[in-house]
Amino acid sequence: MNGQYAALIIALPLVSAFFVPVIKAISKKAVMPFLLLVTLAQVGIAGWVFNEVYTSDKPIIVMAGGWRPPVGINLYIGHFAALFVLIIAVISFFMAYFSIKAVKVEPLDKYAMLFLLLMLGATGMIATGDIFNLFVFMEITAITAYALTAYNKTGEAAEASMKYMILGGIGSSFFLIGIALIYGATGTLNMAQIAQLAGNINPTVAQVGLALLIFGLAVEAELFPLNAWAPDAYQAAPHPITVMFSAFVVKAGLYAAARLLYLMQAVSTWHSVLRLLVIMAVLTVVVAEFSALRQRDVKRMIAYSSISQVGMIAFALALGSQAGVDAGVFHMVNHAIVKALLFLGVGYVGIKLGGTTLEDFEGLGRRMPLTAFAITVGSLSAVGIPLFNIFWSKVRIMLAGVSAGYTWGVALILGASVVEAVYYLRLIHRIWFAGGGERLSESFALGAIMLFLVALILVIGFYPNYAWSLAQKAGADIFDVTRYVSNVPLMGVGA
Amino acid sequence: MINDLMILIFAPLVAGILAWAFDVRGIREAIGFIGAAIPVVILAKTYQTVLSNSINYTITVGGFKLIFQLTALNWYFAAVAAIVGIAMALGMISTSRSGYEWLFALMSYTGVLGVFLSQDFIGFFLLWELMTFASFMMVLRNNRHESLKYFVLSVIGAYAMMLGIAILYAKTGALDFATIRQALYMDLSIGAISKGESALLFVLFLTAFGVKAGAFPLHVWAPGAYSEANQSYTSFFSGALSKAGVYGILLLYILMGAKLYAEFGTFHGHLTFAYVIAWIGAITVVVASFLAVLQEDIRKLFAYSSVGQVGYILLAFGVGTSLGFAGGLFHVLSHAVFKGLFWLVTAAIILQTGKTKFKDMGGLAEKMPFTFAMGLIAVLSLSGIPPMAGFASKWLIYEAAIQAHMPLVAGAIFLGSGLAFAYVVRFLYAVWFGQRPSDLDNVKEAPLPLLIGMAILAIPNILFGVAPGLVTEYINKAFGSEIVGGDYFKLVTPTGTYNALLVTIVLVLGLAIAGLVFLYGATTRKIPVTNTYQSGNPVIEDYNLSIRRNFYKPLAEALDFWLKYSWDRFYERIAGIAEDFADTLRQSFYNGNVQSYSWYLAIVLLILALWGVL
Amino acid sequence: MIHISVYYFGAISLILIGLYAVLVKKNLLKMLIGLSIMETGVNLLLISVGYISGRSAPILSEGVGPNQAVDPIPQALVLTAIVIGVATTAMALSVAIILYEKYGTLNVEEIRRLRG
Amino acid sequence: MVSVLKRSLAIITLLIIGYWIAQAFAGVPFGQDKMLVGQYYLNNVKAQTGAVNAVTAVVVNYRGFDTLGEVTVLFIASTGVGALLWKRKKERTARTEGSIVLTTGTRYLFPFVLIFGAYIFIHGHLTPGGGFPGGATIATGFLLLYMAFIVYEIPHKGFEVAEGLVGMGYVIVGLIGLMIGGYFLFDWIWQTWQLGTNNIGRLLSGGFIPVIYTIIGLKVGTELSGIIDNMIKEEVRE
Repeated sequence: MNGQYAALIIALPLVSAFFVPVIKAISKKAVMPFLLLVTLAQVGIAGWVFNEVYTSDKPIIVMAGGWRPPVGINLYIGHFAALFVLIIAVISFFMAYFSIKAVKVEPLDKYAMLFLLLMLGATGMIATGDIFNLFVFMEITAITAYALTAYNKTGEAAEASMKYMILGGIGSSFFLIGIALIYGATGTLNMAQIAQLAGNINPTVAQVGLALLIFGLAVEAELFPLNAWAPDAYQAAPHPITVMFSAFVVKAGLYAAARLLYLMQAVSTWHSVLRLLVIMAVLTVVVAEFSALRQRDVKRMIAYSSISQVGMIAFALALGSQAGVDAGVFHMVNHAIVKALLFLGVGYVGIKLGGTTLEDFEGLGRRMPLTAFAITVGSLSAVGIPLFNIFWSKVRIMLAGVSAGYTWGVALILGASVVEAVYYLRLIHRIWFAGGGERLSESFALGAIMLFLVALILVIGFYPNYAWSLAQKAGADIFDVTRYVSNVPLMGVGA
Repeated sequence: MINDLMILIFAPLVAGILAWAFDVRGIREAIGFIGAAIPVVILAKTYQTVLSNSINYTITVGGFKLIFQLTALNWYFAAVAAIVGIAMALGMISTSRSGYEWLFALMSYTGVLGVFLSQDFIGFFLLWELMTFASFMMVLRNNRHESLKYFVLSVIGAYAMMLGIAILYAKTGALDFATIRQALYMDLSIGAISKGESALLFVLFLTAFGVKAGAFPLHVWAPGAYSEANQSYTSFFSGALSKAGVYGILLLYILMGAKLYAEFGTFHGHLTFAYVIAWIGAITVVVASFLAVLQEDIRKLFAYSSVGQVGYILLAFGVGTSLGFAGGLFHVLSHAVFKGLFWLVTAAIILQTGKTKFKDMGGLAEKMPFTFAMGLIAVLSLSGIPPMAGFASKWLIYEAAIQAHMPLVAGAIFLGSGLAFAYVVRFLYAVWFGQRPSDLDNVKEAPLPLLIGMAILAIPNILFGVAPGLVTEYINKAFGSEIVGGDYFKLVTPTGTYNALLVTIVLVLGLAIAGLVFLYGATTRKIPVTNTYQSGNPVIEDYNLSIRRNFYKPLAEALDFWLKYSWDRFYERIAGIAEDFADTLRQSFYNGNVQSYSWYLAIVLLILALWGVL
Repeated sequence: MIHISVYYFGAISLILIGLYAVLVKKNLLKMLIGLSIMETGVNLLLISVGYISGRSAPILSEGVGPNQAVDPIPQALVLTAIVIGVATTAMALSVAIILYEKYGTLNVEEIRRLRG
Repeated sequence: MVSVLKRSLAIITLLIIGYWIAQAFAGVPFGQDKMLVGQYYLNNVKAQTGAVNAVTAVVVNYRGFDTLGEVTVLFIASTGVGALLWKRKKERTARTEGSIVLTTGTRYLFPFVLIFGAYIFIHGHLTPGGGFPGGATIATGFLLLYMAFIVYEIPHKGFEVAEGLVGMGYVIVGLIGLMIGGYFLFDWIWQTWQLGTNNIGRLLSGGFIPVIYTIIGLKVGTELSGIIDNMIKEEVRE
């Protein structure tokens, strides 16, 4: 099995998505188990790719159509992509099971198709090595996200989807203008070659092109003024989809922005773009935390908290130092686990008790102890309490932030995380020490998934060495552009 | 290779988790007690080795190298925490209701031990946050508002420290104390850290340690948190956890002392930055003692008194001379011991009577004689009456303050001790003597484990009172120089000596004579409780002062000009403003209209456009 | 003033007109029309980047050699971009149908249940 | 009053943004030969892919991965529209039959429209246009039927399954390339089997381009008609 079979991470979800209508024709009930099976197979392949990349310590370059880049499109599955494709697969597998319980709205076969294609889009965005291909996968993710946000067909869901669509539409159009500029100047679409040529192209074109590319991706990655659609989309989407949004869809956009940012280091005004991104990231953290303070709906509150933590990742990635990128990637991994657990718990409460307002969470400790325990661990970890996983990455980000000279930024973020501690601990008090009720039965399998995520949090919390080494390798994969360019087998192309 | 230090630090946490898991009445108490006892055993075992050299232990976690070290100095702090810890465990055996409390009590115990032993900032910060979180969870169970106030203040402190650590890391590139100390020392010549930055660092670390020690402007969380938590845990909470703050101040001296001296020089002959700490300590002593006197609830009274006493230690360290440090360290031990004893006594009273207000209590001496005796020892020690440890440490602090020519600060100490005596006497009379309300007639003595806990804390009070040389001799070894002279029973300082043995003998003789006179000479008559105060003149209804109800009402009226300004309300208002600001920000920004959202995008594009042109 | 070719000028003004419609028009359908105008503008821009004056379409039949053809890549990209535009518009219209069903209006000012 | 202020503010903002982008595009001179990878394609398209239409070769062969994504995007659109406008029972509510010209015209023209659509995508590698325009033409044929007759509706169950199967066909073609040529979406007909290498410019050439374009044509045709079908029908109120 040579490296090219890694293309299966894209081909498998696609072929199974196309296969779903055939299965529906055979038997309607078989659709969801089929979805479960496919996501399990995806976990298998992603695991194989992860093992392959991390043992051989060399990225897998999948060359579509047999053409060497820049003639053909190549998938660059480096340390970061291998790690994150595995995270996407595992979380999608859990959410596939959760969807069987959580999604009752009718056309389930179409839900399964959209679910698979959302996973495909995020995987594609992370794996691709070509900016136009990145645009296509970004659109796949975006359009599936529009459809899935409006999937419940309630007024709110349609409204949230409409907002996401219009902002996403503007963002992707400007992203395309950016591609037109970069292509006009360099003549190629392959990322590695752009990195080589970025130094000696017309500086204004490069600066405006980079700014537009980052702007387009920033709408997807929920940076401050552009994330107005995010809380509505998280709240209105079906519960499993919210988990996927916060766990990896946002991160795919953020990773793509970081990758493009570091590829075009040679652009003359690179540092001013970085400084702008840092300012936007810090604002994201502060505004999102303050907006979460007096939320009546817990799901929207955790959506704001997720946005603020993504802002923290963006802050770390935009620092422009190797330590910053490593810290950002480590926080991405931790945040994916914690937010998956939190939204899973809140979603499960939403299904069982019919709503996710603060009143529903009163005395949850007695009514659904396992879910309450999961949510408590998730919240404590999100706040950054030691012996949980986010503590380590938060410390890393703070250290990297001040060493990169943004002391004011770190101070603001720390102030915002005090606010975060307040609303999470109010939630914990409401869950355990207020109100009561009789005990409800909780599904065994979902409990198992929650306990697995809790165990993961505690393991990384108590012994973060392995997770940190993964994050360092993945961080180096993004930051070290010369190694990236040398890994890609560029053909000598030119007039 | 799990060596002693790892067992010492993490034994309580493991025991706590086990106790929380096996939530059965008998088992969890036993596990909890063992968890609290292990550190005492290990500390005793390592006493000999610590005096000569230090035990080290390093592990790399998440890319950080955590260094733990047991030297003479932090052995002393750990021992103080261990004594109060074992007493708390015994107290908790009778007062704790669930495994939840055992888990978080022992987790904070691990946090404190870890803070004392860690030699690098990441380990220090990790265990500091763990200690804060665990103590917060103890209070969260009973009262959300107080616990949130406590947590917000301590998290602000912790994050201030985090910022300080990050700045130090950015400047020196290192995280462990030894390298930072070396780098800061070398920095005197290089000057990489400017005056402003070192001032910022000093303020950040001062806030962090000030919050935990309950220094003046940041003390507002103490009354609420101390009175809401499970009483026997509060003995540890105020006895040992506040010492972490004080240890931090000591750390500040060790790490940045030379740098701060170089930057800020001296003021009237005292180190400027130390003078600031001294004055913070002095104000804390005065303010907290005044507030303690006016309290009607037994828990609030002891909470404020605990804040005041820690003020003494801050003040002692603020004096800056080696004698000041010796006095401060001795007071660390004596405060932990007598304050822990007070809280165990309160726990016993509340456990047996269920009352917390002075006006509902009285005449408990007959019913709970052993607890009364313990309370008496604590009273003597706190107010600094000779045979007790409290006197020895306060005496050293006085000596240090006088020697360092700080008259105003010394004045604050005297005022503080006077007020301390005032509220302690009130506690003595209101709770133990006078008429017993009818509903307290069938009150029994406190359960056995609580009594043993109290005894454990009472013995050091007396032992180190009569023979203070034991402690000062250890402190001399810890500092490596002869600070306080004299043998086991006599303390010799440049300006005076204190012969503890002589004083104790004289006191015992005096008591014996008084006992004889009482038994044979004087006749006693029953006196109604109300007229002990007015000495004869009539009692009018609205000004009905008795030992138990608004005993110090006139003082309150005299002070009402100052009482208007309460830092507590000030912080509440800030929190309110912050939340309203959050609300308006959210309403205005996320106003739901997709057109304004598209405008935000257009504005960002505009900024990018203008950014490009500029 | 900077000198740009009239094709760029036309394409960029189309984009601006589209964005203007999104920013100012109240009715949702007009916003969506504005969005598709913007997408058309972007496609035009992409095509005009690839044009080489004096050369013909990149179909290499007898008369047209490799040096007489225009750059084929932007045309391939636009083929994809157009279909993406179609897909987004189709999705937007179906959401608009639901919105009209549930809210009874398409005025963007009134569709504001999710806020704060 | 407010709207005038808002409009003028919008115009000013857009002008500044427009100036900024125009300033950037000034750096990309219009009409000059700035090709890099494009030139390689023009030089080698005939030899490497056998297609005469370089754009089709780029779309299907060189950058085939984009088009795979492209087909997925359209598939998502039709699934999404299907999911969002899903009703338990739907039916057509048109009341007026098309005019005589429309109905007879459709009855005669429909087959030719389909044939013309097929012609477009089969000759994708020779003449301009390809799978997408071909598919769109087929969809217009079905649109004609919808407009002409009030009772006609496409067998959407069948169309959905056809859509799925054809989509799978595309990926399987790619996977066969992976098996035979070792690369996903590898043009094994042209590269390994060397079929049609001698008659470039005539129908039977261009490697697997005609195969893929037929797949895309059918897929786009069924999908767009599916979208039309979903949008036209209304819910049946019991």
